[in-house]
Amino acid sequence: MSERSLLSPTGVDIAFTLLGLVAVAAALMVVTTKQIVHAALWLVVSLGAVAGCYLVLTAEFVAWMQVLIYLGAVVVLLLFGMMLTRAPIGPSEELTGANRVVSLFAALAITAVLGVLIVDAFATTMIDIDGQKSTASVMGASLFRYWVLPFEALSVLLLSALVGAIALSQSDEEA
Amino acid sequence: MTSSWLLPALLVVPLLGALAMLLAGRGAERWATWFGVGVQSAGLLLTLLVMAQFSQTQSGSMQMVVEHSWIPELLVDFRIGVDGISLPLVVLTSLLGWCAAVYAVRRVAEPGRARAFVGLLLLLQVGMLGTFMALDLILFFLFFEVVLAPMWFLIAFWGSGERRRSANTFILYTVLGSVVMLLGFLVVIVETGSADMVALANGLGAQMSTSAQLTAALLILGGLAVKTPMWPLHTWLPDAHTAAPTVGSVLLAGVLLKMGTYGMVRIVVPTLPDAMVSIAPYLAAFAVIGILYGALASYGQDDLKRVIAFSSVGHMGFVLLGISTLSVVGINAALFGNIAHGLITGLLFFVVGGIKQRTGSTAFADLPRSLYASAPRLGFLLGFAAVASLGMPGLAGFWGEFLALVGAYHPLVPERLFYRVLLVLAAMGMVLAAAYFLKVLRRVGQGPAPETLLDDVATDEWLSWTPLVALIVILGVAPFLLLQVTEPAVRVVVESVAGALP
Amino acid sequence: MHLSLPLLLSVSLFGIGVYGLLVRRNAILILMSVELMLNGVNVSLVAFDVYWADVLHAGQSMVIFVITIAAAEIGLGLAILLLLFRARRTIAIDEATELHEEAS
Amino acid sequence: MTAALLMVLVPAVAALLGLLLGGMSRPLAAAIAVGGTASALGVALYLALLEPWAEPLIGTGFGEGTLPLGATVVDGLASTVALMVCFVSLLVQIYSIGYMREEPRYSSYAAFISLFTAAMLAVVVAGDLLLLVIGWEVMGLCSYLLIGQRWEQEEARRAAVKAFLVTKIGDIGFIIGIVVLIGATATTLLPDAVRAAADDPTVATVASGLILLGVLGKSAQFPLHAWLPDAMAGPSPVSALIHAATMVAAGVYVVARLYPMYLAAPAILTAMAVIACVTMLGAAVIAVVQDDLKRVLAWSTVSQLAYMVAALALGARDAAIFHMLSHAFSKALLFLAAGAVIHAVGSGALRELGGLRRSMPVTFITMTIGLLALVGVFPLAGFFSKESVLVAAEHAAHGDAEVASWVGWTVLVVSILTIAVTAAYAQRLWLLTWSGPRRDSSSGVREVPAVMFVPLVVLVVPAVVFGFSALERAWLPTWIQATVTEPLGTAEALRPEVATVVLSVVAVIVGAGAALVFRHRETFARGRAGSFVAAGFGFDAVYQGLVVRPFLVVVGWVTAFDRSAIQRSVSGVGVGTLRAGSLLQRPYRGDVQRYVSSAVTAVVVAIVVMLVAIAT
Repeated sequence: MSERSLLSPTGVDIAFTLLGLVAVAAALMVVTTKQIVHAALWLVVSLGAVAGCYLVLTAEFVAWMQVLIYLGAVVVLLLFGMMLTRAPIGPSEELTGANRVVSLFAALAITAVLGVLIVDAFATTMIDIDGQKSTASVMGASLFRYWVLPFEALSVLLLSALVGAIALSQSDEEA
Repeated sequence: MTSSWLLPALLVVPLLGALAMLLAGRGAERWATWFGVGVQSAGLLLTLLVMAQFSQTQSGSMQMVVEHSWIPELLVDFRIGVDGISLPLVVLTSLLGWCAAVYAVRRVAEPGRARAFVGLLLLLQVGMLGTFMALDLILFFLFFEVVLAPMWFLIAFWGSGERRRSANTFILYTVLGSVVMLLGFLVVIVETGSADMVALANGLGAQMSTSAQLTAALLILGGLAVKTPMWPLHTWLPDAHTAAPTVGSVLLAGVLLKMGTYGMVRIVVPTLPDAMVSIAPYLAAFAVIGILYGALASYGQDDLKRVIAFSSVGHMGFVLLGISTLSVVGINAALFGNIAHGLITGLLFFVVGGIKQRTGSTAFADLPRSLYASAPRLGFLLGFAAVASLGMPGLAGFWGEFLALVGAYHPLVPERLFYRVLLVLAAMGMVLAAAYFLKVLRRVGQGPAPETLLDDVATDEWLSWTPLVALIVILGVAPFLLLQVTEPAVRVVVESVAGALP
Repeated sequence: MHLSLPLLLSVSLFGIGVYGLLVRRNAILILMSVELMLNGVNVSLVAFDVYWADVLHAGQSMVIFVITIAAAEIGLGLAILLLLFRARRTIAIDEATELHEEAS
Repeated sequence: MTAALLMVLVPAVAALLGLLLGGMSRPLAAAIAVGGTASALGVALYLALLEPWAEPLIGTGFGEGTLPLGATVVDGLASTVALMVCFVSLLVQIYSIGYMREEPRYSSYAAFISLFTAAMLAVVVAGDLLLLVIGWEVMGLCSYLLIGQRWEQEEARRAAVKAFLVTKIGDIGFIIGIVVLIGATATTLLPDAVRAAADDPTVATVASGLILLGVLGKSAQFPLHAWLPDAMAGPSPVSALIHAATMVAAGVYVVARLYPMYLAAPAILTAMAVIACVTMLGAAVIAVVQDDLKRVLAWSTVSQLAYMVAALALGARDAAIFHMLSHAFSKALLFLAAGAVIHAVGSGALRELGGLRRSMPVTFITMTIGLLALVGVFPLAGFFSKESVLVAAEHAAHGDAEVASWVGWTVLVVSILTIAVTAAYAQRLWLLTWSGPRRDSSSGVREVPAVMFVPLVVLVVPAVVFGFSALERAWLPTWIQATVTEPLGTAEALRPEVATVVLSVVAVIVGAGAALVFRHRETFARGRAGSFVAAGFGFDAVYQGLVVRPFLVVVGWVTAFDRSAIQRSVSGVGVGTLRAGSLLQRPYRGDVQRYVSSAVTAVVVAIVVMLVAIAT
């Protein structure tokens, strides 16, 4: 693995950067848009771009999971939530609170600190992605060989979350 | 060691009992108190086994030590054991716990809920026993704290009068004390790099610089003095006693107060000898003020429980005086006084609880004047306990006080003349104690015969009180039975101090 | 490929998520912001996994778990929001302040 | 287990049994009480037969190495006094069966008397200072219990508490004295401690002075005498026991027991003599104006005890013990007889008595003998014992004692004056009770039953013949002069001397004559002066002002202080905590997002700080 500077990109780098820019831009739209439904749609774009990033990083299985669960399930769920809570259609000024300056400052500060840290630490580190491929079979083998116990625990967690969600959303008359 | 399972079992049995009460269903309400008696009987049996296994000739060293590494990163180990200083207190705790359980069978205070009541008592038992057996500073602190929560619940839910306020005062005050004590422990641990109480007592603590010792000693003593309670940190005690249910008062006075003075003898005196030598005269002065103040304040109270609470301040003053002499006689006196006070005040609170159950109050104004006539046996027991408490020779209460005076005649610290002045003042406290107890007996016991009789002492009350009465008499006529156990251990403690003397 | 690229993406997503979390009033938007933060972390997990060429695929497995837990979280979160909405006809986060005790 | 310890334990166990089982039936309680005391008397006789005056019997204690307890010493002195204690106690127990026939709480009463006896015996045979303290204090407790036997009456309640507290005040000194003795001599064994203390004048003075305080309390000497007259509120047999066999004798006995130490402290002896003179004459004068049969006798006890204390102060221990024994017999006799009168008439007020001679012949004769013995008329025991004290005073006046000769002269003069006053109050008492017209209240009075008058008759015997035991063959001096603490010397007979005999006979005639002459004059306390004297020279008021009221004031202060100042500091802790809490609570107004902002900022700051720390 030869060392190269940041300013000598390869094709993979360019692909990743483009996808990443899409993800970041879409994410920015998510947190700034004045239409709540748009936010959900921008979220789809952002998360989809991230899934593309995963693909570039050879994490095939994770990418498909991302698409399936986030784009397929979570966003739909969020849209349902908006519908059920009578989210306003069209632009609304009330989506954003009053502490914009404080929030911006905190967010920038943490981004800056972490960013500086990463650039300082990994500016010249390269990933060798050749020959790696985390397909479903590879991940499946890994999950069920080494991570089976947390996996099972997670299934219990999901079940209890399911039960809890049902219990919570029952209407008052039955309780 | 063959009997290494005994001490852990002593802790585990009540702990499991408490857990069982936590998990038990509503149906357990009926047999919960009997279950409590069973568990406490098992505990008492185990304690007797410990006594049988205990080698009296080597009571100066720790026996039946059980040791496990626990949190090595924080220098905390699980280490328990007993020696001549802690064994009598362990026995006292088991005995009083048993008595309380027997008493509770038919007399759970309002509002009932026997499961929770028994569970809390058992949890309390774990904390108290653990405190007396712990050989690690942090472990000691943990058990010390475990006691607080059940006691808070007992006072706040089963108490009477201003129970919430009293319970909160109790918890605030004692937690504040414990925090200060923990700081002191941390100073010791950081300075010496060890939390092992035995190693610290055997010279490791004495290696600390004098200023570090002083800091640690003041912090630890401050925390323990709240619990003892030493004047002027005693103010939580009367309120807590007045509000607490009977068994709560019994255990509070009988065992909890001893944790403070035990901590002084076990930790402060041998671990921080240099500091102790400089602090001792002040401690003695506070002790004697406590003796006189407790007696005078007792006389001025208008509630039986408050009278006894203030008498505890006075009695614990004698214990503190004994400790502050740093002499063999004095510390023996303190340990003896601990046990005697536990038995006598335990009995007093039982009897007063009996009176309260029958008349509904402990305030003089609400009590009928003639207990001797309306319930002769109960009156006799009240008189007996009061007489024992005022320090009648021939009963257990006297020896602790008398030996403390003898110790004060020959303290190990240089300020002899000062101690002799204190000796005279403390002896005056004994007369004042007589004054207020006679006032109580005259006010409560002796009066024209009433129209209605009260129920006299019932069988279950006899069962739960008789061991205390018997032990008060036995220790009164044969004090050496207890002193033989404590003496060698006290010698070890005092030797560690003797090296620190100028 | 540079390691710092995915990491910078990760940090950016995380920071944007934090901003959304702090500034949005609508609870559903806050949930979305949380998802952004989680994705930021996920990206760095995958990146490091690939960087180490981990045999156990610990990073990617962890991402799977995070995604699962996020799904569960969304489910529960929305259930709670629904309850809140039923009770107060609004899900504006700065109006749910019952647990704040009046200064005494 | 030595026989001496057995002698103590038998009545103690009888007391325990009496408390446990006595409630079942009255005969059982009586049997236990009488049986216990009789057994103790048996053991005492057995001990006396071992001739302890030749070779003291020493019993070691239990609990070697820590706090040995239970060591006993039986020498001639202890053996003799133990015999007297058991004898009088037994008679009191028997008498009580009749006297307390109507008493609902007889079983506990009899048990307490047994305990009282046991405690006194513990003091008598104590071979270590701790056993001495136990016996000493338990006696105080028993006196409290028995004086308060009729606690339904306010008078009894007050008297009981007073007796306990006044003696307890003296006991502060006693306890500190014992502590000093133990501390200074490093032993708890009585003979060793006394010998060691006698070699060190400082320790001897301090310890004997402190212990003297306790003695003044127990033996009712000025200024701790005030409890004894009030103790009349107890039943008469109890008074007999307290005034003769137990309580008051204990004080004198303890000084005798620790005598070498006292001899090493002349200052204390002088103080004792002065106290004795004040008490002797003062109490006798008070006795003259009392209007209650038992109160007269009570003040007389105070006065007579002063004789013993005086004798001790003058170095005449044998005379003191002699007088203590002879006084015990006569005073027990007098109190039991007074009890018989009260039992028969129903009152002890002298105004309501009179002319009882015919209706109560046995009581009349025995009480007359008792009074004669008290006054000291030849050949009754009181004559010889009182003369022995006078002889000791005369010797001291000639400089044959540890104290200065003026002390001897003072004691001699005051003693003879007191004899005259004693004769006067005895004569007055006799006249008011037995002669003169019958009062209404005493019509239909009959002699008491046999169980009560037999003890009286039995007590007459020693009251009459005991005096001769100290004469030619010197039995008594031989018995009592040999103790473990002193080397065996030759016993001298306690023989009267002509000069003192003449003086005391004259004093008796003057006193009795004066009482006869003024017998028609109203002698009950009249006017301010009279009631002042009758109330013990107003001493109770002094106590009230100097001790009780200041005590109550201080109690008030402390109680108020505890309620306010400290209480406020405690609630201060609570309020302070809440204030600090609300201050910290201020930024937290329920805006979750602001919380998160601060959390994020804090994290950033923490990271920066850490980075800087690592970098530098």
